[in-house]
Amino acid sequence: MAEQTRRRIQIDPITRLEGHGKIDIFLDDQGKVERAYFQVPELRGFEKFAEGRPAEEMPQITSRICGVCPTAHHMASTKALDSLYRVGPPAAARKIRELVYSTFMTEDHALHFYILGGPDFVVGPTAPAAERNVLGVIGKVGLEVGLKVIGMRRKLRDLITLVAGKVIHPVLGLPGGVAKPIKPDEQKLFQQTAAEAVEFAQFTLGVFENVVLKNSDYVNLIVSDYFTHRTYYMGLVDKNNRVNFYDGTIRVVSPAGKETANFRADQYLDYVAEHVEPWSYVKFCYLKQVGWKGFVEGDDSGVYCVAPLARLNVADGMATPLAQAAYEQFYATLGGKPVHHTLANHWARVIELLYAAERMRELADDPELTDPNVRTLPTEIPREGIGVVEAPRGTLFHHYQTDERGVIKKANLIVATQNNSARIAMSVDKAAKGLISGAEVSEGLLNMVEMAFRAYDPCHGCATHSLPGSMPLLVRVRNRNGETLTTLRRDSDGRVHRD
Amino acid sequence: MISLTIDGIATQVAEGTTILQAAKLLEIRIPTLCYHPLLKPFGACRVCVVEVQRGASYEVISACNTPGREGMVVSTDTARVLAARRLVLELMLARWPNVPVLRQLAAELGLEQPRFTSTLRDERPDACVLCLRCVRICEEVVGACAIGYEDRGILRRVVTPFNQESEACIACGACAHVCLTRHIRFEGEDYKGKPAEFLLGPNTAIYMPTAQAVPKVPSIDPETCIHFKTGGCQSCVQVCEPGAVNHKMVDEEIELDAGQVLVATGFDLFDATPMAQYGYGRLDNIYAALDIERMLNATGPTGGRLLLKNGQPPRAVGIVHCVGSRDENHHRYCSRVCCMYALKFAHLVKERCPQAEVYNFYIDMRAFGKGYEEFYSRVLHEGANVIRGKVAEVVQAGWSKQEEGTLLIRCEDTLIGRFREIPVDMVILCNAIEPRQDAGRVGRVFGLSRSPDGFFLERHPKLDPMATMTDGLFVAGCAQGPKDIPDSVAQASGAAARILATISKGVVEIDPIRAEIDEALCSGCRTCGPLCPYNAIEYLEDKKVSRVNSTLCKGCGTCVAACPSGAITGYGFNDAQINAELEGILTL
Amino acid sequence: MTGSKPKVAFYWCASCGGCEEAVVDLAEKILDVVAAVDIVFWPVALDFKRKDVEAMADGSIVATFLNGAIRTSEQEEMARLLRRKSQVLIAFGACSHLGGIPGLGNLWDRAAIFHRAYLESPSTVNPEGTVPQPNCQQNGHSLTLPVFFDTVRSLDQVVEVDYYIPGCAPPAGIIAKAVQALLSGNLPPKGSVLAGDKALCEECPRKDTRPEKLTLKEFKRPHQILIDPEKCMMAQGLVCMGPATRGGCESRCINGNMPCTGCFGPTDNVRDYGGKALSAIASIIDSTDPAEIESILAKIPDPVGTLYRYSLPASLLRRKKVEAA
Amino acid sequence: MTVATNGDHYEPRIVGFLCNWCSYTGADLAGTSRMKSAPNLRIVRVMCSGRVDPSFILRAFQLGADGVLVAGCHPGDCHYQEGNFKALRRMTFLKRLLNDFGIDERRLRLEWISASEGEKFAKVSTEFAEQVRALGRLRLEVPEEVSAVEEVMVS
Repeated sequence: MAEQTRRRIQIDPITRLEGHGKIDIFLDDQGKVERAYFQVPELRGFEKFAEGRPAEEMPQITSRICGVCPTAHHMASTKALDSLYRVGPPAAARKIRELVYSTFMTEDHALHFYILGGPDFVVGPTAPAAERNVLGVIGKVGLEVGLKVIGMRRKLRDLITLVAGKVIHPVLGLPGGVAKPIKPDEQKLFQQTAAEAVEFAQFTLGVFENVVLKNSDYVNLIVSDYFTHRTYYMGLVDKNNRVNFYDGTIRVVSPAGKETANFRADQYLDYVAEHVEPWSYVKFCYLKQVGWKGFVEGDDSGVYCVAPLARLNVADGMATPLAQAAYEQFYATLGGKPVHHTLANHWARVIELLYAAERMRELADDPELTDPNVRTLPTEIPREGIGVVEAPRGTLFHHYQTDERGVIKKANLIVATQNNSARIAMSVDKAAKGLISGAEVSEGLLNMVEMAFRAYDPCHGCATHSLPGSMPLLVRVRNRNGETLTTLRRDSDGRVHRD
Repeated sequence: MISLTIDGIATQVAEGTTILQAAKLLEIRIPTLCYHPLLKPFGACRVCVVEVQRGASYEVISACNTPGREGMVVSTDTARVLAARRLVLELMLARWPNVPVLRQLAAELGLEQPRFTSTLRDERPDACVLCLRCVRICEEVVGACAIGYEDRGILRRVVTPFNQESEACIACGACAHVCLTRHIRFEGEDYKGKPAEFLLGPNTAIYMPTAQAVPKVPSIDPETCIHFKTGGCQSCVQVCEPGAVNHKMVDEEIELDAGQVLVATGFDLFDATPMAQYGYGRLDNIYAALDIERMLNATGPTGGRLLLKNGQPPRAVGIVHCVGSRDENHHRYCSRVCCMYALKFAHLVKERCPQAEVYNFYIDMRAFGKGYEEFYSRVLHEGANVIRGKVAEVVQAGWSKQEEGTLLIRCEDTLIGRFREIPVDMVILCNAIEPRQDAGRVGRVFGLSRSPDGFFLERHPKLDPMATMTDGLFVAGCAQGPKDIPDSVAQASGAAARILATISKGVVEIDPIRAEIDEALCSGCRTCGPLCPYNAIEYLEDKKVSRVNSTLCKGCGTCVAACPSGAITGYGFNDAQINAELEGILTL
Repeated sequence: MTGSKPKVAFYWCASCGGCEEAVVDLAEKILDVVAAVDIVFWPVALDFKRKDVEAMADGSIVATFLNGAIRTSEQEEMARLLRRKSQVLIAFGACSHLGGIPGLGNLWDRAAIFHRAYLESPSTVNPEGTVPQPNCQQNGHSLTLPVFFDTVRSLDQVVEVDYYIPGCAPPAGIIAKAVQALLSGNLPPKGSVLAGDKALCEECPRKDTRPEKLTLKEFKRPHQILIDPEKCMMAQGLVCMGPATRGGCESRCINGNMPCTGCFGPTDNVRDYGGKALSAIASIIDSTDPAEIESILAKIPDPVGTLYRYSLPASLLRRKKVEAA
Repeated sequence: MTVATNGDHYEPRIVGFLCNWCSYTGADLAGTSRMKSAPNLRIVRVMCSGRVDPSFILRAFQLGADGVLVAGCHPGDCHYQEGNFKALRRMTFLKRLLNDFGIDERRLRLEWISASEGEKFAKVSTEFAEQVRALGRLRLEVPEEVSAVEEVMVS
């Protein structure tokens, strides 16, 4: 039957996704891509097993959604508890939270730039895979820089450990405050490290400029159509519409860049909706008011985008001077707001890194930081609470309903990358359609396809696990019956074989 | 010492000894009236006069209040002395002609009729002769000073203050006790010698608790004793030669450290009152076993005679066995001793009132034990009637005059298979032995469990009948279950022997069932500490771990179950053993 | 990376990635590790490398560090394959050691979890009631997903495990020691947990502030009191799992001024973590009146979530009773 | 003993943890007094109900027990003064845990049976057996899902 001649390519797995990502590419008789499916093959069901747990345990339980950005979940959850018990943290506690959060953002963004996403550019998209990893980066920028990166990361994470007990799954947050105050000598450490962090962020921005922006190929790649989608953008902004990670209102801009919504966390259900597909465990978020029109871009499709690029697109600027400067350069270079190029996320991320470091420094210098009063004991009967933060990978919602004892009856979580899942699927589809034709599959193609989603620093349930480059990849070209026509395999050492 | 001569006998007496006392020592009698050994010499009656030689001259003086002097020569029966005494009595008789003591003394002195008569002549035999012993004892000994005298000379009279009923009087009866003429009498006097149960409390301050009291020593009843009322008296102290009387003694709680305890708290007698059909406490002449024991006791209220309420001996006596024993509604067990004491009653009734008919109503005759069966047949030979059948009820007969006061025992005679009504005039109920009503509390104090009948539970009914579940704790006698005296003695001696065995051995063997903490695993969390009822778990500050003191540990295993890191092993019942047991019983 | 160096693999199943981060947190040391061994797989691509793995001789991997619980058919298959190919299989982190927090899913089954996630959640718009399928046809294309099990299992419930590295996530110290032991080859007996065997109290900085005879009339929850930063958590009425939990975590939560929740699991002598913890907690209740005991215990709102926060699948009962369909 | 697999009729398997001093002696008494009681009870003797580690009970259920009876001395009568109170506290907590596991708390029963209460022992064990019978067989098997694996083993 005619079916027989139709073919199917399976890229399985792809990295940096919870469980692992999986791409199924179906070709028609001409070998043109009919449709590429981006699948997430795992679910852990936190929404369900949160039920019955005491609310005050949620910051610790939900942080287990992600060991890379536990602090994001921890904070979103803690803020949900504030609203649950209708209690606000004392000034010092609020500052400690944001300080820890900024420290975390700095560390996490740095991680991605140097260890996860960055290598594609620092070392180069077409460089042999074996070099396209942190070691490659070190090779490129020098060992002492590598050590600097690792050292910086360690210092930042040690600071979080100092205040939050654990850096992986902190125990800091409680409704109406934090578990313990910051001591003066601890503040000193923060001040020193914050200063280093700012210097480090500037250095990183420098690296990006030298390595990426000075290289027209890269810039062309960034702006190439393969990696461009005209979608909505969502992100958290302060009252001056400046980027903020910890608190504020959620702003949405259209593909044309004009504000279409600006809402409080507790209104999220009016704006955000999730769509289910039978072929993936991840749900696909879209703007409720625009509606789900499938995996398509444009003003009429509810598909939207979060994370660094989106945050910059929705904001009117950065709240700190150095970041603000970088912000302006960003749009000047990429031709005004909004920027729709997925790969621009890398640049945006470095700008956010700088902002996070600056914000960290501001808070570290705050005299109020060491105030011992860091708890407001809750007195209200708990009912419902919603919390939001900007996780490194996007807007993160925690929503709890409890009984009068404060035991969870219902929980709803919209995890950062989930917001992006539709657009990631589209990116993969687009890249595949644009790059693949016929059975001939080149090694470059594979990385291109990877880059299409890696730029999002995707993290469904935020599981980003690997030193990149050493990622083996297999593409099989098979017919419908699963009989393999061609197999292209790239080993962890990056060499490509054809069986 | 001083030396003097009385009636020609030379003697030596202590300084300050009166002539009267000195004479007593020589057993020379000098008559007295107002003198009383417990009282200070008063010299009022002058009956005790004697003659004392003074160089050439002689002097007549009273002996009761004249101390002897060195070289004194006393005569007690010279003509002059006797003349003096006669005169004294003559004058007294003139006033109180009919008082026995005076008349008797007069007779001794060969005096028939006084030559004089008195204007204050008082013919009463119990007239007051003004010896004032009453007033003096009330003041000197009792210390109550409730009575005194008024006026003087021949008009002197013994009175209470202002002739009012005296507040100060403690009704001790001392005045009556010393009164020469029974002019003063004590109302309680009539009760003297009546058995205890007819009085409220003992009738004398010093008494024997019971006739067969062991040890047989009297005790002082502070309620009655004068000393405890007035602080005076203590006459008993003066008269008790071994000086055994001690008013200072007080009740005290004594704490003893005992390594072993023998619980022999005995039993309660079943109260038959609720068994209305037997009429105990409702009808006359129906007695419980112990009432009869008391009545038949030689020291009892009737001096051991068996009497009806009306003071007559019974003509027919019914003895009811198994009252409250072997009874679904009360105690299902057999009290074991009743049959035999019921037969003993039958025997005693026959002995005390040979003419009386005796009926024993029994379910089964349980004459177990050495010589018991023989005793049973002996009682049968003595003519006791035994009827096999449980008594249905005891009712008042009395529908005709002559039957008044008699009782009817209704029962079924299961041997002849007939219903019978037997008239008796006395019924004896053989009440069951039952656990003391506070046995539960005692049990809790000692950690003793109890068997279904409520008596203390022995470790093993056959192999270990006197030990209990708790080491060092033993039971004996009816506390452990109904038994007669020989059995109780046997069990108690056995228990005592067991106790002594441990003591003499000097070491105690403890069960190997114990808990032990592995210091290599103990995190020192101290969860176990507060759980140990024996404080056997100590926390070692230096090592920062806990340790079980194996001599204190009793092996209950509570700490083992609680140890959150499984660092405690319960020997004999460790986790592995119990889990293996579980697997065993559940893989069937 | 030349093959001469010992081949080491990292794989992850139902986990959060924290264990990976923990490895990266070896920081400078990571470079030594990378230098010392040949990392043949880092947690990603084992599935599709199956052919290569199968091609390898059994046991040709010196050691595999596997984190995450077993939640899907694919994870189970991976675990089996890796077991076959590795000389030493190490359950890395609370999830593979005991089931971990995802193990709380055992209080429900697939249907309930799917229902909540794909049908019931307030933000979900799903009129057709679509739920993900192991096999589905999408406009003529047949797509597959791994089967989502009703029950989460710890690694040793699927394959034989040689060693365990406890913790959520394991602290760098313990990982470094384990790697050391592995490279040096002097390993403890098979089946050991590569950490001390004393409960947390042993190393707790607040150890000396626990009263020798502590009994409680009331339990507190962390948000209800101002937690004294010096005093024993239990003494403050908080339910601290420290006494029941294996030490070696450097008292991280205690230093964060929050009670231990038990991520290191039980000590060697304890078979059922929650059962023992329950026994210890209940034992120190200061009451003999049933009603009062009830009300005191009512202050602990979530027994199973408190006693088996990380160890439900590894517990004796393993999961909530499956209602007969 | 045979255990019918169909839910409606079966012989419940019941584990009884009896304290040595009261309940076990009570059970002994029931026996020596030739009292009738349900044969379903399988007895584990412990020195004191305070020795009963909740883990034993979980283990019993895991091994297929349909009910567990824990019996100790009456309050105040404990041979070890208050071990039975420790049992009371633990069982109270354990019942809540069992509920969380979907196990009807009536499958765990705590009773005070003194050495003298042979009758009570017989009564309780019979009653309890009936109750557990009524509750039906407790099935705790974790569903075997490996079969599912093969089906998705598409490369």
